[in-house]
Amino acid sequence: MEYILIIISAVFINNIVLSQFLGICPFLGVSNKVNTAIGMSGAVTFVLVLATIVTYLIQTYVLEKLGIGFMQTITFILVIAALVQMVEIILKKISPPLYQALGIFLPLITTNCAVLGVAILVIKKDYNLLEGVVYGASNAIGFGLALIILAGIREQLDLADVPKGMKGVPVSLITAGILALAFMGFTGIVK
Amino acid sequence: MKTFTKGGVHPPENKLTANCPIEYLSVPRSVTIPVSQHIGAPANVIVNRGDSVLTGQVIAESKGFVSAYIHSSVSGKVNKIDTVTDSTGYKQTAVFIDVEGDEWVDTIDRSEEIVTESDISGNEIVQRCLKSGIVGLGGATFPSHVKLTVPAGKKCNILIINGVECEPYLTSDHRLMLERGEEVLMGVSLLMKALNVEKAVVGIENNKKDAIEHITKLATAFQGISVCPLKVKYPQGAEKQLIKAIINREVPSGKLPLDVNAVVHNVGTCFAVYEAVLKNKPLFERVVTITGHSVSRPGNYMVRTGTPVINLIEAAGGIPEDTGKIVSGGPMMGKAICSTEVPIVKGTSGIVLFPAGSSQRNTSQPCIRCAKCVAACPLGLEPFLLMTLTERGLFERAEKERITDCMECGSCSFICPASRPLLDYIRLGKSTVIKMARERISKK
Amino acid sequence: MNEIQNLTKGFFRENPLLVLVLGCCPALATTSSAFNGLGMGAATTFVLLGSNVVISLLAGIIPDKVRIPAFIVVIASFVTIIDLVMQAFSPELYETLGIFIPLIVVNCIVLGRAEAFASKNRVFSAFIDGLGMGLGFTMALVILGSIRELLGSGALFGLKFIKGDGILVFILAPGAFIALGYLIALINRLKRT
Amino acid sequence: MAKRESTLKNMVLSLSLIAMVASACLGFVYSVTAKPIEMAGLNKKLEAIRQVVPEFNNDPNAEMFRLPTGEGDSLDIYPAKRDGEIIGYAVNTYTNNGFSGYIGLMAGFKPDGTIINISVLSHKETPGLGTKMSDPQFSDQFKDKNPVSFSLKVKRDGGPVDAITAATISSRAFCDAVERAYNTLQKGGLK
Amino acid sequence: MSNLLKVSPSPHIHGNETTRKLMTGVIIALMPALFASVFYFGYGAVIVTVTSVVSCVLFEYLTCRFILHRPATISDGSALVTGLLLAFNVPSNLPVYIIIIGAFVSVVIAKMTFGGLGNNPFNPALVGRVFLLISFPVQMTTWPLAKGFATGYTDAVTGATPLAILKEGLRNGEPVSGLISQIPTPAQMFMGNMGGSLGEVAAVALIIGLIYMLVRKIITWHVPVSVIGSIAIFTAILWLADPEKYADPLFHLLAGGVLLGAIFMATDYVTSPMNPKAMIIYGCGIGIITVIIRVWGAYPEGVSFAILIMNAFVPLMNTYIKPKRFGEVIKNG
Ligand SMILES: Cc1cc2nc3c(=O)[nH]c(=O)nc-3n(C[C@H](O)[C@H](O)[C@H](O)COP(=O)(O)O)c2cc1C
Ligand SMILES: Cc1cc2nc3c(=O)[nH]c(=O)nc-3n(C[C@H](O)[C@H](O)[C@H](O)COP(=O)(O)O)c2cc1C
Ligand SMILES: Cc1cc2nc3c(=O)[nH]c(=O)nc-3n(C[C@H](O)[C@H](O)[C@H](O)COP(=O)(O)O)c2cc1C
Ligand SMILES: Cc1cc2nc3c(=O)[nH]c(=O)nc-3n(C[C@H](O)[C@H](O)[C@H](O)CO)c2cc1C
Ligand code: SF4
Ligand code: SF4
Ligand code: SF4
Ligand code: SF4
Ligand code: FES
Repeated sequence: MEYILIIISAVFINNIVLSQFLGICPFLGVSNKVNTAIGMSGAVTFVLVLATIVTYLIQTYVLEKLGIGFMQTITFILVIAALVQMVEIILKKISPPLYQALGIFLPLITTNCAVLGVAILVIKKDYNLLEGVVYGASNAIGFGLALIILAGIREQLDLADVPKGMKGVPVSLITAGILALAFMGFTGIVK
Repeated sequence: MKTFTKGGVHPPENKLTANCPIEYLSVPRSVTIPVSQHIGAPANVIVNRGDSVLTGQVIAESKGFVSAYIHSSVSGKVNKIDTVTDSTGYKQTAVFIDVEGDEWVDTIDRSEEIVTESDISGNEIVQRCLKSGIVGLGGATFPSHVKLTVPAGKKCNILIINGVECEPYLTSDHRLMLERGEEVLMGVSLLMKALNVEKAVVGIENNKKDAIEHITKLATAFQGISVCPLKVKYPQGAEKQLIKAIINREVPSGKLPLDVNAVVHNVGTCFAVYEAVLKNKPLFERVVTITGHSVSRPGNYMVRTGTPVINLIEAAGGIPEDTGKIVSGGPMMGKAICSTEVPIVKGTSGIVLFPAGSSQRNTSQPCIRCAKCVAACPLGLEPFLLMTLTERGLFERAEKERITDCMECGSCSFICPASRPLLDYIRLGKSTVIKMARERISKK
Repeated sequence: MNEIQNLTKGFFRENPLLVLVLGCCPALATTSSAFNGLGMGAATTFVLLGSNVVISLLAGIIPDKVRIPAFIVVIASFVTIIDLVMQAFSPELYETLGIFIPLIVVNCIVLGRAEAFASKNRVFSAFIDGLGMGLGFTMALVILGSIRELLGSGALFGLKFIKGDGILVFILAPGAFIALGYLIALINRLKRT
Repeated sequence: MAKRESTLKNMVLSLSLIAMVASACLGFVYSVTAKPIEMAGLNKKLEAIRQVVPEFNNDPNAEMFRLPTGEGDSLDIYPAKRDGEIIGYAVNTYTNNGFSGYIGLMAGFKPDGTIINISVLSHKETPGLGTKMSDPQFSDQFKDKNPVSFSLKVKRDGGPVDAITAATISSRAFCDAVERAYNTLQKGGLK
Repeated sequence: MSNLLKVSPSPHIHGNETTRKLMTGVIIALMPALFASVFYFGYGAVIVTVTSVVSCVLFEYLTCRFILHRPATISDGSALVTGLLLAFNVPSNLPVYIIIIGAFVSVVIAKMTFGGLGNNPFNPALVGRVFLLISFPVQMTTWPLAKGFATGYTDAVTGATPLAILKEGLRNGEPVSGLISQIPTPAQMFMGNMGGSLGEVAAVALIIGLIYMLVRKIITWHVPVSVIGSIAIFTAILWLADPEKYADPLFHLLAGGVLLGAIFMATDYVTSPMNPKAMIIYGCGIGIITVIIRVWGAYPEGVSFAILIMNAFVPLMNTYIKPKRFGEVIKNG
């Protein structure tokens, strides 16, 4: 039950993009086409789950053991960067089709604050490893949900008559705003 | 009552001439006979300037399998062989003949008597259709002998006769069924024989109750022919919709009726087949409806092909003052013609005159996504999307959305509350997509 | 390049947030008031300045292949410094800015300037560039924060102008998106004329 | 500017050098800020205590003790003394019944149980609604009231407290937290 | 003569429907509910409706004229419909300045920003309403008592909506049976004698509107039926499982904005799917989300949110759920 609450909360109520403001750049940048949005969501899910596991282990077994919690930022970002590199290399080797699908998104993910943000939040929220993984995965799903919805809307807007100055980023932001407004309806389902 | 399930619209019927018996239009002083009155290769002219011709004489020969013979509809002298702008607006070759008397080729049986017996073979029937220049009179003018030649491996087990006449205003098929019912049914039995089928069904919309009654009565005398009354809905006359309505089979996208073991022929075609096979008369005249709200004497006329439209209009009382648009064919699928001199051809089922007031289209407004066009499209397409994709030049997507399925019935444009020119754009997109597909194939 | 232009480009022509649309996450998350925006802007400017200077100095000795990891280490160090300093001396602001302080490390503005400018220019230019970009970003955050604070609670830098509440949405998530959307649209329009 | 050649040796060398210098710097900054950071946390608590009890001259933080609530947990009590004499208790109390769950308060009581003042430590209530519990307009209602005669209930539930408009739930939770503090003090037998 | 002939492609006739006629149809369909609300809430209803309609139309005009520099599009009547529906979704004692803000959000932010009629992904009136609900929670949830013209515009006497009574009661641990006495009877709710937004109260008037729109073929049955049906089924399951914790389906259908939403708001052409299959999925989505919010969420009412959330999925549905094509060949059976 606890896990279900974590999932619902992360996907709908405290959606990582629409309410926590993490991962806005890929949200705006990779939402032109539904297909790319789906690819990106897959890549983010993959990296996010891996990153939460690794950073969790590093935090508990290295940083805390050595009492150097202040090195969190610097170690996490390096670990994530290395991880993404590694995933890229491994994927290329063992599953070329998956690499074809996710490959182009991987470099984008290093500088995606969603990954680092979630890694830090898992520590802040005092989750255990399993909870952390569930939290990471559901945030990735929440990210994917928001991204794919926006991509759908933007594909439709491409065929619409959006005023010149509003095209692109502005209209995407306003769509996101209204989406955030709509998602506020889920307030209170999980305390 | 049966009808097709998907889409369709119900425009006001306006069958003003439903009670006007067919009259013979007097032979004009000169005729212009285009060599391409059918789908397929244009016929090959075999007469020369100055030649004398008889009514019913071959003046152009079929060139290839999908093509048709053309016969002179009058007797007289060939004045010239030149280009003419036909009702579709394209220029094509035509034979211009100055009329002298009305002398028919003597093999034609001109008696009034109805021939009800024949022992002619199926093959012979197809040959006669070919030689007599029979093409589909339902609008598409597809050479009938082609449709009667069932390719190896395919089978036809039902013949469907199209007496639907779903276009508003037009009544030529209606009158033909009422006045020449027996001949039509004879034609049907000939086609059954040619196709070697046991069963034929005549589909007639319920706004022609008299025709339903009449044909039903007559059909009792014929083996295997029945009548199927249909709910009034446009475009029920389109063959895929008619097949769906009558025998509930769906012709797959890009396939022919034969793929569901059916063949469709129009009642006018049946009449022409009758005359060709049993009276030896080639196809050089047909019933044409002339109508419009301000036309003083609308009616149905038997018209020789090549007759200028103006002659028909004159017979109906001349061009009304307020005329703004003249349409060859019905208001849903017909072509607006730019000159009253264009000749009436095998495919001309009617001439409709619209007053200036109603000839103007409403200005196009933004699409409100009401989905009425989607609901109206009998083929389950999304006209609003096809139009937008064409507008933005996204032809690959248009192809994926099956723009080439569109049969140009016009239901979408008719229904759109924002008066968007949906079909205009779809036509454009369709032709571009077809061109692209051709290039793809030729590249391979 | 002219150093004055170098300084001012970040304000309008190449404003990192409003024109290049970088650093959206902190811009949306930390601008519920003008003051918070200012705090975030200052922290980012500090990191930008520090990393630009150090990276410009180190550029000559870092091998090309490990360039990015090296930059990240430098940036992350500055981020950690500002993180600790704020925690020590401005705990309240630190609390409201939350995880967006450590997240400066992934802010594309910082890495972007390091890669595109600092590593290729002299220290002084890099310093000016960092200052300009940082102040431009700060300005954008303050503008966005002011709009949201003014509309959302009828106040500016905590100074109340109206009795009661404003239009609450503006201090919540949806208002952040909407306000930034129109701000960027406005800049687009100004750019065109 | 000339790029240095990327041999393995100088790559490893330069990276470790940078990392070492960075760690050293961070270690230094950490050692400098560690004290102020701790103080900052403490100051916040002291500030809250100062707000809810009269001026004192002891160190309430050092003299902090815990009392059980009777619900399986305990509250932190900070005694405020002037010249060795108890002039009040600041109780770090909480409730989980807020609109969004947890609300933490610091409630100050006179030794006879009369409420002196209350300040809000942490909460996640809705801006504009629940947040109004920090406004003096609401919390001043409790000043100088003794729960013996002043039942800690909102008007809707038959008590004397004027709830915040459209935020009865937060108001109710606020009362609940104060009541928990009061009861705990009473049970602890403090005078 | 012949050169005066108009040559245009087929079809040469056009059905009689126009955008303006459709919008007028919706306005006519809304009239019974408007009369009912004036009957129950008096002058307040009139003031709110007039303010909302006038400001919606005005904002659309001003945006077209001065910002977008396009011809004004107010004559199509869609701004009027938005104005009416915005008014229908707020309490009848809402201060004028709040209504004007709502109209601005509806028309300028939710509609014109995306290019005006036909382009907006979200229902404008609902964006306005939810924006107000979150920005002005106090004013937006203070309902006047339904006392006809005895209800003053700024009447201080307020009554809760049946849904709010239920939510508050359940939150305090009371069983449904204990709350029944505070809730109007189904017959009262059907006729509209309860607290609520000005247009949502009279079920009977809304149903008359529905019938009119169905007969005039302005809308099809798919959306209203699937919204109402899915709410009825979902709440019936909950109710059968525990009638003391969950209210009965009839209550859920009559209380609050289900009918207004299902009939007038979920059916908005622009923001709903464009083929029957997708419409039904969309309708069921709205129904299910509505019940989830009502039963488990913080808000007593969830219809507006549910419609907006499903609006967000409409483009995806339009892309991935296609109408059944004629003669579709099913690959390999
Ligand atoms: C390219 C083409 C090939 C056709 N081939 C055949 C055929 O082999 N057999 C047949 O019975 N009909 C054939 N048809 C005729 C169609 O089935 C149909 O009767 C004709 O196109 C007129 O239909 P319509 O008026 O509904 O458009 C063909 C039509 C076209 C356009
Ligand atoms: C939209 C549309 C409407 C049609 N309506 C009729 C009609 O009312 N009557 C008819 O005989 N043919 C109609 N046709 C033509 C038929 O599809 C078909 O070509 C014809 O019945 C075949 O017979 P034929 O080859 O003897 O002409 C229509 C075609 C289309 C595309
Ligand atoms: C989005 C939202 C946020 C809310 N936030 C709070 C809150 O923080 N505190 C609170 O007591 N009530 C809050 N409420 C209101 C409660 O749901 C409930 O309606 C209210 O407390 C009932 O009490 P009233 O009688 O004071 O209106 C909120 C409601 C909504 C819709
Ligand atoms: C059946 C129907 C329902 C409508 N419902 C709404 C509505 O709920 N909200 C609204 O703002 N406009 C509504 N409109 C008006 C118009 O379609 C709407 O403003 C568009 O979304 C504007 O692009 C409706 C129109 C029709 C025809
Ligand atoms: S014209 Fe084409 S798209 Fe339009 S309704 Fe007919 S078949 Fe469908
Ligand atoms: S492609 Fe065009 S011209 Fe050819 S059959 Fe189809 S509709 Fe007729
Ligand atoms: S009928 Fe017209 S307005 Fe309606 S969806 Fe189709 S194109 Fe758009
Ligand atoms: S770092 Fe990248 S993801 Fe973060 S704000 Fe900058 S552009 Fe966006
Ligand atoms: S700042 Fe870009 S993803 Fe967060």
